[in-house]
Amino acid sequence: MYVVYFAWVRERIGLPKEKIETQAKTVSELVEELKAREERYALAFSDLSALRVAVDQELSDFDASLDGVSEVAFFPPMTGG
Amino acid sequence: MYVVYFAWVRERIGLPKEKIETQAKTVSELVEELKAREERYALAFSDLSALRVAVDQELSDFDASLDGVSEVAFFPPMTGG
Amino acid sequence: MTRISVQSEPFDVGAEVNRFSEGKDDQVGAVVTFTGVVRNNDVGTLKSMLIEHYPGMTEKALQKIVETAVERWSLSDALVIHRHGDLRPGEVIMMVATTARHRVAAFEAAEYLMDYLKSRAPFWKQEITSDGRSWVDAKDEDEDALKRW
Amino acid sequence: MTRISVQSEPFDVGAEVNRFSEGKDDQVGAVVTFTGVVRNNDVGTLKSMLIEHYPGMTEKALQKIVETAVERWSLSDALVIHRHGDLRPGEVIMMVATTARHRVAAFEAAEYLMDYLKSRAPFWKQEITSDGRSWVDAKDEDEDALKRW
Repeated sequence: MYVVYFAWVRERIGLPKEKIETQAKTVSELVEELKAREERYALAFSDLSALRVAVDQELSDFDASLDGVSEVAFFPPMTGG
Repeated sequence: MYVVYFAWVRERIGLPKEKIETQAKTVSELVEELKAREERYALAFSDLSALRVAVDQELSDFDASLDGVSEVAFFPPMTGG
Repeated sequence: MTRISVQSEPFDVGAEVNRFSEGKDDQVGAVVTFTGVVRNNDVGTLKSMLIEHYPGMTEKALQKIVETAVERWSLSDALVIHRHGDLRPGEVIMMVATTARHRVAAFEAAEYLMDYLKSRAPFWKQEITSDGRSWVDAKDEDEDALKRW
Repeated sequence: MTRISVQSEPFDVGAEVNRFSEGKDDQVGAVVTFTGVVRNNDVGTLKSMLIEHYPGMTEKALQKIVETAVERWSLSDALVIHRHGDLRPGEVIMMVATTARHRVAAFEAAEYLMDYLKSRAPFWKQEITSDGRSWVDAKDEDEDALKRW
């Protein structure tokens, strides 16, 4: 599964995209796994209310299942227009 | 004083503009005077709720004074845009 | 700085939009335009739309409407172009454009201009169809639209 | 028939407006456009605005927003162009255009597109000023704007 990061999430984690092998069943579980890895992940995911998540390029939420998912994205609230 | 007519008011009265000598003190008095003149005026002014009036090129109403006024216009509700 | 034009000649909407947007100060963030086009009737019999207006009063009424909008929404600029005369289906009748710091102001001001221009500027439309000529009635909904402001 | 373009290249708003308006059926009465421009900050120190996006998702998100608007307001057509990359103050960031039989539908649909595009399409803005770089925070008022729909 690929995990992608945008804007300041990308900057804090220090890379735009990575391939991850995980047993996590939900986005939340994936987040916990990442936070446990390294300080920069813990920092990026310290306030989930400041983050949005997309699962296979559809806006989703932290409860979402990862069953059959190939790409999860984390980013701050969007500021288009 | 000039009296000008637009759209179907102009068509019913049969002319776009005329010079009128009047002692009328208000638009309403002018309307009564015109209605008394000829059938085509009576017809054009038969339903005042279907008419709008401008006094010296400002939207106004039938109570408006004619003191010092040089142009009165009668027309149906506007349909611009 | 605002511009109002009441004219019989056609105009190029794209060129007007670009001219309107050029040379604004760098505090402008939003430009909204509305273009009105002669729409055919439901049965497709419209030959043309004849637009009559009240020369002199039209420009004054539009000027007042534009000034009110510029003041109320702190617009950087506003533009109104309205044609009169005989127009065929598909031809552009008129346009308005507004520009402001933020989108809400630019949108609201453009809608205000349109609502007032519809019911308070002295234009009258006559439809010429294969069945004859008829004056377009003002719609209650257009008068009601003014209550929003 | 609708068109969505996510691009780094500049575009000519006037030419896009004209192209969008051409060749519509004769039931179209109203065209509304919104253009977003890079606005300087209040102290005038903005050097540029860097717009990042999520290739792939951006187009899908915009397509869904446009389809919803076309359906809801029975639009004849809709257009979204949004740039990414490094833009200077005064440069056009994006535009939307809508066309419908009547003005209210065209205005509402354009505002809907803008409201959703602001908060639901994956774009992020970073301001580069003489003091450094900072990500633009999403505004509560932009999130609140969605409640209208």
